[in-house]
Amino acid sequence: TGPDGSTYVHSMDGAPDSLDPAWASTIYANTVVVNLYDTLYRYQYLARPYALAPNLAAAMPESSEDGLTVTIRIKPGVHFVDDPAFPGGAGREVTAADVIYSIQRHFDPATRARGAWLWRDRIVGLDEWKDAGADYDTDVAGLVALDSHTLQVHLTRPYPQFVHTLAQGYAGVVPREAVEAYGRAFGAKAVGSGPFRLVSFDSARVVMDRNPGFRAETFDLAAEGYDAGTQSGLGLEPLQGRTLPLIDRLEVEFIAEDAARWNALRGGEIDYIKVPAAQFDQVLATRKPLSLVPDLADEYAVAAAREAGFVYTNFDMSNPLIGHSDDPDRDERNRALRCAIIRGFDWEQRNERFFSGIGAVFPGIIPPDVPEHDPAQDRTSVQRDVEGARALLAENGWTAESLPTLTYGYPSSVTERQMFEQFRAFMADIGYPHDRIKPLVYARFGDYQRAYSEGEVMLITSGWTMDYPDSENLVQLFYGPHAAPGANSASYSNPEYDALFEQAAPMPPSPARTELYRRMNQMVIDDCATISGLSRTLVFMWQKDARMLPDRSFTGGYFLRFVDMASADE
Amino acid sequence: MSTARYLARAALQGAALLLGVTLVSFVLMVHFAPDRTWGLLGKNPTAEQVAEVRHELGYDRPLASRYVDFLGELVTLDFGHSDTTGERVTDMLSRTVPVTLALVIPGFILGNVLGIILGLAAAWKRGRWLDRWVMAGSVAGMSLSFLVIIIALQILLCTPWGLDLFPARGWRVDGLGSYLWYVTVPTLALVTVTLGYNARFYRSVAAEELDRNHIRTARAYGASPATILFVHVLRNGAIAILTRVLFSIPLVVVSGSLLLETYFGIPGVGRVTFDAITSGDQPVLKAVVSLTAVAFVLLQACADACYRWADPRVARS
Amino acid sequence: MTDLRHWISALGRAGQAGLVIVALFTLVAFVMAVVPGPGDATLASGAGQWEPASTRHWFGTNRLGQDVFARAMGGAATAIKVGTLVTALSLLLGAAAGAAVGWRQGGWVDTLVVWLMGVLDAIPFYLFAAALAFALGAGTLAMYAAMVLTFWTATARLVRAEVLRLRQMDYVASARAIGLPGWRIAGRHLLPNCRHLLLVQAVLTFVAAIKTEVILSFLGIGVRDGVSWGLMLSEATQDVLAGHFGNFLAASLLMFILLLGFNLLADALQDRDSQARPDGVRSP
Amino acid sequence: MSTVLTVSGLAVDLPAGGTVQAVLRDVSFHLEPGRITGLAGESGSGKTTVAMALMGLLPAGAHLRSGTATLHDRDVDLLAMSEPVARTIRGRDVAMVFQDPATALDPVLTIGRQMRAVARRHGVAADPGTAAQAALAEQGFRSPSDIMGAFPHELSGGMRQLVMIAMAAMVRPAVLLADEPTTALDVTTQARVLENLRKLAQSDNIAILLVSHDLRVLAQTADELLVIRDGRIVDAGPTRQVLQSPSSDWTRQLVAAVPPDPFGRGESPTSGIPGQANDVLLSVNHLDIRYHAAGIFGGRRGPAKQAVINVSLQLRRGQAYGLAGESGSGKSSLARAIMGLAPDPGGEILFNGEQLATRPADRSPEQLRRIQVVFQDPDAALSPRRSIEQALLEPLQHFGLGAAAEQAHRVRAALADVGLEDDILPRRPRQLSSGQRQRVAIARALVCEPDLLVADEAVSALDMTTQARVLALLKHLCEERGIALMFISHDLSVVAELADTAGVMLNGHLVEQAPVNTLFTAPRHPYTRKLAAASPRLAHAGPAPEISALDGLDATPSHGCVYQHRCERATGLCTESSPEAVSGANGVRIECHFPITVPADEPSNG
Ligand SMILES: Nc1ncnc2c1ncn2[C@@H]1O[C@H](COP(=O)(O)OP(=O)(O)OP(=O)(O)O)[C@@H](O)[C@H]1O
Ligand SMILES: Nc1ncnc2c1ncn2[C@@H]1O[C@H](COP(=O)(O)OP(=O)(O)OP(=O)(O)O)[C@@H](O)[C@H]1O
Ligand SMILES: [Mg+2]
Ligand SMILES: [Mg+2]
Repeated sequence: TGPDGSTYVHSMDGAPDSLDPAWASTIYANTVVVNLYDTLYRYQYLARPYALAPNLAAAMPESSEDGLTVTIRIKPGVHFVDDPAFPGGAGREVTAADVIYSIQRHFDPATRARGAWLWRDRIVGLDEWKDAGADYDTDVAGLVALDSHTLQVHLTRPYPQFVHTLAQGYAGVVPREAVEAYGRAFGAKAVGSGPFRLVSFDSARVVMDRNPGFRAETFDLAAEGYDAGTQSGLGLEPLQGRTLPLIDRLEVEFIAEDAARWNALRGGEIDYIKVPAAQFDQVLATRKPLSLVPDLADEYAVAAAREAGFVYTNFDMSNPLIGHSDDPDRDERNRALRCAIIRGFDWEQRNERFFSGIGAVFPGIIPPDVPEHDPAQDRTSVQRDVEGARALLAENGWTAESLPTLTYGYPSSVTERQMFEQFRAFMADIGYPHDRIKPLVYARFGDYQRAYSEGEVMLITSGWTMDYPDSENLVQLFYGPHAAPGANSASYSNPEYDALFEQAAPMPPSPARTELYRRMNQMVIDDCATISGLSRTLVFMWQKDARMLPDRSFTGGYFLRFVDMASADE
Repeated sequence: MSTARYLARAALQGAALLLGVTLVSFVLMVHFAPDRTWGLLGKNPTAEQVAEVRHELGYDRPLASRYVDFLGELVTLDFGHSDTTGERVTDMLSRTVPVTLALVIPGFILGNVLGIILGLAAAWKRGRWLDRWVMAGSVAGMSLSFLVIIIALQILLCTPWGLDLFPARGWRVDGLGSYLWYVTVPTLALVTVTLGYNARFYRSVAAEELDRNHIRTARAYGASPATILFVHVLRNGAIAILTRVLFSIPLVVVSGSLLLETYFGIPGVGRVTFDAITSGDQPVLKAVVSLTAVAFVLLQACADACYRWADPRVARS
Repeated sequence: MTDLRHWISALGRAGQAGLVIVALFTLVAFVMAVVPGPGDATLASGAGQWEPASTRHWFGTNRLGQDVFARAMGGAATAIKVGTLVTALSLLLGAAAGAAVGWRQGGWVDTLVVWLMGVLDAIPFYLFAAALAFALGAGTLAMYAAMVLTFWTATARLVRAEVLRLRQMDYVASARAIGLPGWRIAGRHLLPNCRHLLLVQAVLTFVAAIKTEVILSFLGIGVRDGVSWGLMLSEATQDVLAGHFGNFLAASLLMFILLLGFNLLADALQDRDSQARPDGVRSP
Repeated sequence: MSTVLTVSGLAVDLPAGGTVQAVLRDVSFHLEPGRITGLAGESGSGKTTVAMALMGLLPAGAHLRSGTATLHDRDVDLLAMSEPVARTIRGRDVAMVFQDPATALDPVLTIGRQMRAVARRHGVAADPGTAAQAALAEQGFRSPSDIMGAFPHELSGGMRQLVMIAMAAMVRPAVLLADEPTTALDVTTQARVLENLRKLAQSDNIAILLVSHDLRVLAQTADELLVIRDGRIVDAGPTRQVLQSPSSDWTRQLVAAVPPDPFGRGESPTSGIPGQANDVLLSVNHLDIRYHAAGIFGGRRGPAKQAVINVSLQLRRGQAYGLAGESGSGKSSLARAIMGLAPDPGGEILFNGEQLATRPADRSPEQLRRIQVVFQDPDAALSPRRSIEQALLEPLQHFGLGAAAEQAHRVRAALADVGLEDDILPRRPRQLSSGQRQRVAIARALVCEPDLLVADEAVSALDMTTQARVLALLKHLCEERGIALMFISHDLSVVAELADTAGVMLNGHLVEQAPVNTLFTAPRHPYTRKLAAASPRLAHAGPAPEISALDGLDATPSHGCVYQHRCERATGLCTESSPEAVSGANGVRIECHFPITVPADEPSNG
């Protein structure tokens, strides 16, 4: 426990680079940033499937009939934390202008912000504002402060996911004074209006204290989507009505190594971990329902959640050796080669050896737990068929001599390397010579991105974490214009697919849209553009003293204000 | 050599070294460094955005002009802000360097002091059982990889598989107690990995000194073992000892602490630098590189001064 | 032959043990390199995951079902290969440079090379290696380059000092006095008389190379495709958490034995050397 | 007279490569107060071992087989003391002075600190500092406090040896063991040290064991003489008696090996092969050699040390030129310049009338072949990793002299010339004795059939008997082959033995040069005269020679005559200007403002 009051020590397997919301591109940054800064919206703590809730905004947005104008009202009386950057040092009130400024920042090259893709081409006048020199003193036509607490946004076309973008760390509201006062060092400070304020931050941990000036908000189980049926065991009921945040001090330890993280939990240095997959056998007594081995059960609580995303390996479709080819014959042979590789891939074994068998293997790119997932889909693309693969190769004239040498890229890590070795072993089974599959290892994800964007890598191992709970975020992964360096790392290009995407994107969720998405999914499968996929099951474990429902996806940072430490009462 | 001449010479050599180190490191760590552009871009970037970021990072400028700028930064000691975190590089270093120092100093000192004690004792008892045990132990110690030592110590001392006495990782120091709590296992690791080498080195220094004629003179005039070891041997071996101690400082502090920091999750300068290399964080790299070069040059000057103190033959010639 | 036997017997028991260890490992490395083998240690063997130690799998299997002992032996082969290459290259470079600059002491070549050695020594090693890993791309070239470029300086300094000493020797002066060219003197009189130093240095460089390979591989900037003790240890950091010690034990045990062999050998060589030094003869 | 120390039946084994060697077998003798007992013997005969056994400081692995050494005052057996007792005896009752003054003192501590430590340890005086100063003053230091503050490297070898003696004398031990205390010193200093030892014995009634391989030193200093061979005392008795009528063959051989006394001998039978003036083979003109300290980048830029200053000399065919002078006087530098091994010498060197390039690489192979060198240290003369045959063939192959068979023949012939058998050809230098090695080095020079042989201290490292043999060989070559010989030695009597013309160097200056018999019978430079007086000789037992002043830490003047500080004849002129070299007939050359005029100056041999 902390010096004065209750402390909860969270852990993550990576560290944020910066606490500037404009840089919050990683799950690690996001988790921290939303506790230091306010976003207009957030996700409800307990609702599954995930549902939005107003945060800094007073209510859900009002959309115009055509979906092009969105009006949002901000809670009055919310203040930034005190900071020398403000005249007099006292934090001033948060206004609509701050929200506008915070979005504008993403379009200012000097910020090097990473969130512009959320709003590019979407908000009237924003791109023009940037082209004109990103002068904060000129207005953006599509971002209007109707009054100090009312914001109106004009969209260029309907954007049903817009509210979701306002629940991202990127959309954290920052005060211009502090940004300008601290300049580049702003990322190491934090001057926000979130539930916590920054005490210290380095590559090992961030320490935050309760923000004493946090707007008065209380824990309302119903508003957070509490489901007594599944969630009564969490012991959250007594927390009803308590003021947020519930703890006085929040610490987040960044521990990259699984072993160290586990040791730290067992040593009582941290209160929570995401259990490493290698550990499942030691930790879990049963998988369904989830329970801990008796030794641990006294001390720890456990919960599982499917990740909002999946892992897959793309083929570089722009590479004529294995992807699209102008020569129709070669194009067909390449497709056969890709399909053979996919058939040779043993998802079963991958799941068992790396995900303890509790990951969900599914065909294509729409994982289970997403409403558009089709449980009835044909599963041949994720079932191993070594004979079929060999036959396919033989039929298409692929011999050990003619098979191309594949480069397989991955960012440096033990698990990735083992997965590579496993992959190469799978391929050996279908007759792919060992020395025709070469690993290319990259120390950083950014470097890896560069490499596959430049076509160095033919097999691109990836994972996708959804930015918001809407399948549009999934199908865009194979949309032609998003080709590498964009999210379409396969550089998949299919005009038919692109047309369907453009048709479906502006549609609000509906059975019609679901149908379109499923068709797109099947196209990716039929073209053998990717070896996909598996949705990991995450297992969380925490000290029983902490009463909470942890999450790593959409409420990954937001839930921390609801965490309660029993020891605070003792 | 006159003092002025000596100083001029030291300064010139220092400057030449500094220039060399910065140039080599600049070419290697900056010119060939990983391209940061992609790490700085959000999802689905446009070509224009890519160009923008590259310009922001200065990648579109010629190498020579970037090197000259770097030298300017070195002279003013202003390295700007980290490309990754935006933190001021100077702040970053003043945050991490003390941690690294606090981490390695106990092990470094202990490793050397124990090494000297064991080395002197072994040399004094040359060929006897104590010597044989020390030598056998040091051969075994030298055959252990730092990595193995760290992992083994962590299993033994910090996990439920072993004694589970110390924290497995972290660095939350707010007083002597917590400092000892966190520093013990890294210190043990550092001592284990250096002791073999140190004991052997100091033994050979002491053995060589003990063979010198003036030791025979001292014994012929009734000097006690303590006098011989601590007055004659140590004073005469001082240059060898100082050289080793001084020149292992940069290695231990930057290279040696890297594994410890990685493994024990300690926010020190070794890890920060390694990360800066892998991510191509040039401002940080430039600062670390120039600081180590400056430190190296200072150490060399310091070593020279120590030689002058330790050996009157150098001092008065 | 009798020379060799004499040489070996002069090593003493510990030194001979070291020699046997080193020879055995070298044999393994050689066999693994030429025999198309009992199976590639990077491929899964079809065995189950995490099998415990058994007569079939001496150290059990790993997460992928690969035989841990086979991988440890593969790691030995890698270590020997890396050690051999690095030692050969850095010794060659160091001896040549050291002899050249020692011979031309005070000249601009000497100044330049000594400066270069200072520069290389002043850059922290792992940072240098990491930087090279980027400069030279994803292969193992960077690892070799990093080691050779930094290891040669030690040899060069040693040889330079020895050459400076030897240069004062009368037989070198005599050779100069009959007009023997510098390279001939180096080849005939200087380097052969540095042989004992070079031998010891070779063994020590070997040890350093193996240790460094392991750490670089562990850090992800060494061996990336293949088997290495460093990779095994990096796996082990995850494994031990789940109570699987096979990787850790196999890699660290084999590495310890090999390094011990080298260190014993180095020790014996150094000992022998200090006795057999030609100038060890006492003169009035 | 009473006895302070009685040694009887001392026998010591030392390990020798796996086996043990009986180094001392049944050594017995006794020491008396106030008397100096000399211990003579060849290298390796066990002299040092005797002394170390008495100190209880035998090397590790030594085995004391038998013997007692009773120190009568304290009634202890020096060979059977416990370590704590030994520490109270060592340096208190039994003190020692070692051979090499350069290394016997701790280099990083001041003299004062080392002496005070000894005084304090043994409770010599209430105030250790005063005691130390007094002891230094006793040894003739005029400014003991300066010496106290100095580090050993700031003193000359002789001064250091006197410091060692002062340290020993300070504690007034019963027994003083002096192990070759003057071997590393030049003759003038040697005389001083011996004189001080003698005084010490007399004034403080100390029993001294003086170890030396040089019979002349002992003849001059010791009252009693012991001769040791292979760890056995083969002769013992009063010095004069042992030398004049040795009872063992061995002692007789030793005495015979002592070179004849060159001084005051009148005519020299060896000298006087006057070559023709046009027969000059080597001509050194105004040679200057400087060594530069390292410059800013390690280059040659620092202040220079002048090792040879304006030296001129000539050497004819068949002539032997002897160059003498104390350590550091520049003899080797001169030799190296002739060989082309000195850095950038000034002046010129003519060989056969042609100017010699300053570097071997720029000389013609013919020139290189015709000038050969033999260096001082036989251990360092041959590359340890190459066989004798390879060493001998190297110059032949390099110069391309003859076909393989011819070369093999030449090698054998050269070996025969130096009196060695063919069977050593496959051996390595380590497998030869020092004398053999030196002969190989000479053979190596001879295979090329040189016209000029430069022998730089070629016999200094050899013991007397071996030295005598090598000298005879050189003399033979010179006389029979007509080779011109440049012979360098710090030992005047060796020079006298071999040379026709001799030169004396001091601090880089060739202060005097003359035909050998002139030089030794009638030295004209005050320095030469001092050398002559200080040289030890077998027959000499007269009064101690006058000795040089030792005060002042820097004995080399920055300008004026190099000898001014040590010269009784020095005047203001000597401090102001260096004397010009004055050449006379017969190769006589002298650098002195006030040379000694000898009545019977001319002409001794024409
Ligand atoms: N530490 C030692 N270990 C083994 N043998 C030794 C040792 N010191 C001397 N010896 C041997 O003992 C013998 C006698 O040596 P000692 O030094 O007493 O002779 P010395 O008469 O003093 O000779 P020198 O005139 O060369 O000093 C020699 O054969 C020598 O090789
Ligand atoms: N390589 C060198 N560098 C610097 N100084 C040198 C060098 N060689 C000799 N000297 C100095 O030059 C002077 C003359 O040295 P040299 O070797 O010629 O004397 P030497 O008469 O042969 O003496 P010794 O009898 O000791 O051999 C000495 O003061 C010596 O210190
Ligand atoms: Mg001796
Ligand atoms: Mg000399």
